[in-house]
Amino acid sequence: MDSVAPNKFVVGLWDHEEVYLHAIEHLRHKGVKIYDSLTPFPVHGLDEALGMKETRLHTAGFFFGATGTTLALSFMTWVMTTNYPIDFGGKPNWPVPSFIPITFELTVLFAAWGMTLTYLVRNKLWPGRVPRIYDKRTTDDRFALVFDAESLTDAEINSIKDACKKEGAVDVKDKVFTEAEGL
Amino acid sequence: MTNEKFEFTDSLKKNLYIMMGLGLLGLVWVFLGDHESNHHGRLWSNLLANSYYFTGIALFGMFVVSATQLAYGGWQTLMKRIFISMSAFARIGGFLLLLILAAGIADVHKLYEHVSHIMHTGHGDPKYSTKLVYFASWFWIGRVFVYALLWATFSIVFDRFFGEADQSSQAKYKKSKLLAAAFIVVFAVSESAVSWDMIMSLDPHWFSTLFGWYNFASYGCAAWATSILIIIYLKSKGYLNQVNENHVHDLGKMLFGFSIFWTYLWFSQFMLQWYANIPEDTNFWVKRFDEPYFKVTIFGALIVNFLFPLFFLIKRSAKRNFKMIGFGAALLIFGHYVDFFNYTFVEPNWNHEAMEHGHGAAVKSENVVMLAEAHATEAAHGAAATDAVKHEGHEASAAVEVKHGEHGVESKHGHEAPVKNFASIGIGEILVFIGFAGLFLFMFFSNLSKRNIVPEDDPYLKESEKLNVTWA
Amino acid sequence: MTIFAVICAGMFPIFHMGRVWDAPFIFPIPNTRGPLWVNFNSPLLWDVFAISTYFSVSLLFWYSGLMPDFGTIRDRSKGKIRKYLYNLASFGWQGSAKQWQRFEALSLVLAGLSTPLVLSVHTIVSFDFATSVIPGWHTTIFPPYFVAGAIFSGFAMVETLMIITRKLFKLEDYITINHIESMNKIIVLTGSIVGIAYLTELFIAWYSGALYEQFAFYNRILGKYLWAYALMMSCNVLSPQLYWFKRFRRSIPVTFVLSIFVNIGMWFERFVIIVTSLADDYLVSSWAYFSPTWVDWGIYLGSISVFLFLFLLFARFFPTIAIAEVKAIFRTSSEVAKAERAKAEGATHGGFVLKGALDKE
Amino acid sequence: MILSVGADFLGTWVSPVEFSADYSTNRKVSKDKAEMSRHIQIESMPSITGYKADTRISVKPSEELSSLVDILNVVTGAGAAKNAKVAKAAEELKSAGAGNALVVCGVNSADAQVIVNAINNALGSYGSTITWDRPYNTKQGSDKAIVQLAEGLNNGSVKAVLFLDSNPAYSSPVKGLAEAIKKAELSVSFANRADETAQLCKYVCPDNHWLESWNDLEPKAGVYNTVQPTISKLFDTRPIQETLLKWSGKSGSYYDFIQKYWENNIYGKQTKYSGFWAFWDNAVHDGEIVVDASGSAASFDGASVSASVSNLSAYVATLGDAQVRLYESVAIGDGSWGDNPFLQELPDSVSKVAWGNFIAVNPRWYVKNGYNIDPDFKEKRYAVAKLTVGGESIELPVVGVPGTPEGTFGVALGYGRTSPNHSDLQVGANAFKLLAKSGDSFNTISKASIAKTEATDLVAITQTHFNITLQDLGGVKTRKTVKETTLKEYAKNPAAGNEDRAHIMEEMVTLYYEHTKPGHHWTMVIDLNSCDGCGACVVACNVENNVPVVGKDQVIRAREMHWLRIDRYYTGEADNPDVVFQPMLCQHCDNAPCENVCPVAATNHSSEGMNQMAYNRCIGTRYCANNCPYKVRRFNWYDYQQADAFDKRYGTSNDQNVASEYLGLHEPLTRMVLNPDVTVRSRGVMEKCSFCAQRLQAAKLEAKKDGRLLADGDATVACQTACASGAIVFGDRNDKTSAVAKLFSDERTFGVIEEIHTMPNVLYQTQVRNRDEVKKYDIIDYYHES
Repeated sequence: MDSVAPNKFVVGLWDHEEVYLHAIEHLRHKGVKIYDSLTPFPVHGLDEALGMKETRLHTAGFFFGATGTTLALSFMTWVMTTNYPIDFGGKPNWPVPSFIPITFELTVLFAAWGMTLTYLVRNKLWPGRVPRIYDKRTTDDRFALVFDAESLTDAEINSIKDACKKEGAVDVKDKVFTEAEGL
Repeated sequence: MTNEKFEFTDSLKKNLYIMMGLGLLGLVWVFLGDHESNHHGRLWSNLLANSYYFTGIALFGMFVVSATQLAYGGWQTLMKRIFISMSAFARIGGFLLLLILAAGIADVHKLYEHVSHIMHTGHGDPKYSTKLVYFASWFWIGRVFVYALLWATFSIVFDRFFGEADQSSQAKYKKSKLLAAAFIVVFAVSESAVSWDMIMSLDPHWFSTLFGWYNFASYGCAAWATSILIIIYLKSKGYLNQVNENHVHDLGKMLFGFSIFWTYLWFSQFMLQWYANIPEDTNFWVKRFDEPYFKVTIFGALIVNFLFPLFFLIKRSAKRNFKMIGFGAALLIFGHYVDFFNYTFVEPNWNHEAMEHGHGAAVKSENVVMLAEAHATEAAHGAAATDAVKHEGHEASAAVEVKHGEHGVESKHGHEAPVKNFASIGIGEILVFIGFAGLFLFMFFSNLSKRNIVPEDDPYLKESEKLNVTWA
Repeated sequence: MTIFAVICAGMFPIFHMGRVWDAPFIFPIPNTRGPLWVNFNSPLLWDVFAISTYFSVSLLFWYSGLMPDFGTIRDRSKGKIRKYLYNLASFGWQGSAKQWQRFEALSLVLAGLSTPLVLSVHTIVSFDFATSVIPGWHTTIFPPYFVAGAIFSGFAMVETLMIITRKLFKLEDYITINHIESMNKIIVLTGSIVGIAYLTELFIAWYSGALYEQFAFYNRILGKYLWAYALMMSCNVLSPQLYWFKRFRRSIPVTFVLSIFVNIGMWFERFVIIVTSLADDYLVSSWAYFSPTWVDWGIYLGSISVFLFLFLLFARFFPTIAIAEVKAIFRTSSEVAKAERAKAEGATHGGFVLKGALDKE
Repeated sequence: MILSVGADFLGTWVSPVEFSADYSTNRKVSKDKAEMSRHIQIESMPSITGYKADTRISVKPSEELSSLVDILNVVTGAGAAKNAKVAKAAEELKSAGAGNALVVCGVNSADAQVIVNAINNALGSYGSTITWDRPYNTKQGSDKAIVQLAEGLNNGSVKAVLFLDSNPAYSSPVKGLAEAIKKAELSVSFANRADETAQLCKYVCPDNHWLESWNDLEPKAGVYNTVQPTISKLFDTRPIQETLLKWSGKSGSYYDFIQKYWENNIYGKQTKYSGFWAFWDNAVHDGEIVVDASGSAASFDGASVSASVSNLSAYVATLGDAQVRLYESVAIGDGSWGDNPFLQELPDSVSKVAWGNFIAVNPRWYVKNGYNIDPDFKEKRYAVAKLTVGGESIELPVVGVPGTPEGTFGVALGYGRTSPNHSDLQVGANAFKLLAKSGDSFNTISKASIAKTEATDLVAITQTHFNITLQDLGGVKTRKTVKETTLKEYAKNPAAGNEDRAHIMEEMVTLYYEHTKPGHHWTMVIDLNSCDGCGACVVACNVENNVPVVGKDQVIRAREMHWLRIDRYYTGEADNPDVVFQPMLCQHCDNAPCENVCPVAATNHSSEGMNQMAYNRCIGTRYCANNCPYKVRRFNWYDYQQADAFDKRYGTSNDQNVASEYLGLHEPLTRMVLNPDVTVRSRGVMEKCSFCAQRLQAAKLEAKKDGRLLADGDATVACQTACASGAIVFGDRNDKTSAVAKLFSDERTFGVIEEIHTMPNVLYQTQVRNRDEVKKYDIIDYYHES
């Protein structure tokens, strides 16, 4: 999304995901620029249809996890051997088997929290965020495509609308947001 | 193209004969290379390790079929008969074990020497009272015979049942579930029991409740890896065209999962015994950690069987590339073989009998001296006083001191001290392994060549063909 | 359910602390007494990490999955306050393609992390016992067997709650008898695994010849706690065997009753492990018999109440079914979808596949 | 060769502490000296002396008396013995040789003692095992006199009565004595607390506590002690002696009086010091002056023996089948300290019952007669029976005590006090009233009848009976918690009874490296052969370490706080078992299972081999207690000692609750008993034996001040100092010359459950019995036999 968000949109609504996916492919083939696509559930094949890049969230997760592993092992080693070595029941001061459970837990903890926070930041989700609702039914049973109408001429808008209808959209409408109305 | 039949070519046969020949050569090798006083322990422990390992793989083949059948699995249908043919070895594996056991009881070799030692002299020691019952010869042999019989029967029944045409009928399908459930029950009991009877009994002092599961995980890994290698081979020969990287990917996932499961069990077993540090548990580990060779192979096997899958098999690309997954599968088969061979209880024990005698003599003759010498805390104290620094860095322990004491006593009493009390993996071992692999494959291929590789009328075939592994 | 159960589970160690006001000592935080950290050898400390990780990761998994559903509710709810609150809860969810893509990635990895996490938590709980030297506790089979037991009792508990919820909220079309049957199969499987583990323990204790170990199990099955052992065995191992019969697997009353049996049995498993082992351990001089006080009963009943309270709150205000996920599945796996697809593909294998193996054999 | 007939000389008879020390010198064996005295005990009610004996002959109370006649007959050759076992013992006495044997008897009957004298005379004990130079001045009470007092008060011939250190209203069996005291024109009690007698007196003139006043003593002829005050008076009291001085119109303090007395009477008897002041200062400093024995030789007058024999036989004939044997328990004794909670909480050595008395019966009889209401000891609930002796009866719970013959009912004296100001201290029933008069004395043996009631009662018993052999699983297996052998075996093999240790040590492997103990390595070795289970160490530990008393209710819940307990194990024959006492305290394991599991590192191992507790750090998860194989860790369920900010801040009601319910150390006077060197523990923390860390530290500082190395014996622990028989040896194992280092490598030494690699620093030595027969292990499980 651009840094300055447009306020004027055309919204096309579909009621069946297969038709929807075909529509996207055809529209993109025609060179129509899709501003956003909203679905009530994750639609398989949508990423490819929209030509989105693979998310790098996994990689981030791996690095978060690795951080947790390293931190856990090095901290416990430091405490038990350097900072405050104590004899517990005759156990070695570097009891590696004892470290494994906590190391594992911290790996998971770091990976999970790191990924989730990254996910929220990247998706711009936070409590109190006011989202732009293009159509209420996009979280229910409608698949929407949003086109940026601000920079388009009326003719272009109409052609998009026509194309949508041709591709099986059940509804096509204009949507205008005021400046203050959400992201 | 579903109606394809495997053709067991002469050249393949020839190759397998060569492998088996190499195995025989290996047996001769270990036989000759063996120290006389060890009662050919090396030969027999090679036989035991390989028989057990390959029987486990064979049984696991049936387990896979049963489990997927029960769980309405569809993805494996194309490969179903691969697993069934893998189980062909189970028809002889159990009897090989029976042979080894019978030979042991008949005193041909000394693998189970300390058990028979207990049977002869252990009546006084209450610790052995239950073993007198459990290892009574007829009971012991009888048990293994029952397992062998059950496995062979199931292998034949599975082969017939799933090999027949017309898999699609409702009645047949229902019956297959019953068969699968029956096998799972038999398998669950017999695989645990055989791990106690054949492997855990090598060291009659030691016990671990986890042991059966651990064995299961170990040859489970090996079985998945074997199936991957076989499928890659068959595809290279032009069979199994519908099997694609999606199927191999799924097998790779199972291999990965079982590797992690195996590690989990390895860790659980080791950690708990390490933590409690009760001698009845730890004598097992101390015995092995005393030998640097086993230290290397134990942790080496851990690296191969855990770290390698963790970093290598976790990747989607690795699981979908035949060359890479093939390499991984081969490595894991080897890793678990090493695990079984060295670490899992077979080899380290094979001349333990000599050490046992050393023990007995020491206790009987010089009670007082032993008490003074073997007092762990005392001994460790002495060591600590002489070289405290050494102790910090090493796993040196009271145990080491005690051990040295024993060896001293042993040689003093004129027992023939073994040149080395373990066998490392040498050429002989590798040759025997190859031989067993040849036998396994020979049985596999001759079974596979009997009918279509793909069960063409299985109701789930379509699902298997359409398999598309999206994630991970 | 996990979250509320973990809340209860986390509360118990705290209840049982002698000095609950010093509970922060269990975290490795620098303190006024100099560099005195915690004992990383202690399984109880592992538990601290395991339970808190388990709790927070479950929370993340649960909540990240709820966000789109809150968005759905927001868009369907009337009234400004409700709208505002559900929007707050949904973190401003829109459902754009990129959001969904990341959502999928996140939930996959969280699921991937949660699976070993569940294993690890139950493993570490089993370590609490198995690392010790107490006969009856120190046994290596505990980790996998606790995990199997957790799946076993977890499924039973879900069934108990689900059958009630399903009835009350009229979710019969969503949670079908086939789901219940599948769960019952898992129960018979894990119940049998647990049963095999019990027998393995018994056998190895006998086999080992180790005096204390042998006695612990001898005492367990024949001693003064025979009643608890018998209860555990019959509820956990014998009663699920009914599920070998299809008639019982598909019967809701049977399922409900058996799920309660299993819950009781698993509770008694812990009772048997803890109480029989501690009551009669090494020194005969300190053998005793456990008799709970009203405090023990109170804490026990209280924890059940807390759990039910939280669960009912959840059921009242939050969606009990993952809406977005179910929608996705309906499109591909529902009866209608399957029939459509089969028609489109002209499947050759007749009604057999059409009906769906999962649904009807 | 010692033969005791019903005399509990290690527990309660005459001077038990002294006797324990003397007795144990001849009972310690070592490789160099594989010999010990032989001790036979003939008794009805089991006592620690009987349990310690090499051979214990269990007889009914009447047979205690008749066995004296048997012994006399055998020893003098005058006739045959009725009881074969007794006859055998008497033969042994005879063959011990002149001057090598001693017979003692604890029966309060002149006739019995005459016969004992006759036996000793016949054995040639006079002048060898019995000397007359230092007769005891203690225990000179007279049954006759108290009866006369009662008569005198009743008929008005006695008009005034003063009570000092006596409490006859409680402890005298004379009927109507209390009423009689009230009749006196003048009655004064000098008791420093309102005991039963003081409550009846017209005047109470409280004496000082003995720590507040000067005094002198002569416990044995020629042994003089001084007592000096250690604290100033807490209350408005006056020493009795000064009171009497004042009343008799004399001036001056009692100190001056004593000094004058010593100058005139004792100074002259000694030759060590010249000059009275040197003598006096040293006497006060040392506390004791022993002057040359001046005892007169005595000879035995055999004239009354035949009369005594016939008297005794006649009395025995009246006793019937059911007999009561009254005895003193080691903890409470005659009950004069019955208001001391430390003693009440100390479990009786024999029965392990604390807080109250009970009727001790034969376990088989117990099962047969329907008292076995809880065979698994699920609850510590016992059936109550009514025991009647000569018209007086008491109701008490019935407890099976192995070694009690059938038809014998033992009841401890010293309970049932009514005067202590705390209801928890008013436990048990007063058995003094069951003492039956025979001749001029009150006898502890009499005819009785017993009847079961419907009532039940909870008994604070700390150790019940379980069978520890596993016969059903293929061969008898027994936990070697304690180890025993006979002297004969020991002479042949110093490791006798401890043979399995060689095997244990051989298998003692570890996966850990050793943590070095470069300085001291504190170790304790306890000789089971010397330990007679008296419990002095337990009380010493309680007092030294501020161990709280928790009260009967909490003891029933097994929440007693004793850092040191004495475990009692039965082996051998079911009806007349062998007993081994084993003091069980924190074993300070070098590989301690408890230390591993503490999440907050509150318990860990010191470089001196001690398992230490940081109470401040402890959060009370109790995980360590679960993991302790010895179950020696104790948890503070309440704030027993007002150590806890939590209760002070939030829990005033709980405070009061604890104070009233659990005899807590909350009120200022009681808190004076606390040792300032030892921290008091907050509620909610674990505590356990610390090896008296404060005493070790003090010893180290003392040595440091002197600029020397710590010598063996400088550092002592409280239990060790209290042990009269020297069973506990403590010291530094790293000091190879120390006593403990030598014992550590002795063949008799073993650790309890050391096969699980705990590496305990508290070790034990096998019990050795001087007798021929080796008893087989037998199952003592009356409670499940049909």
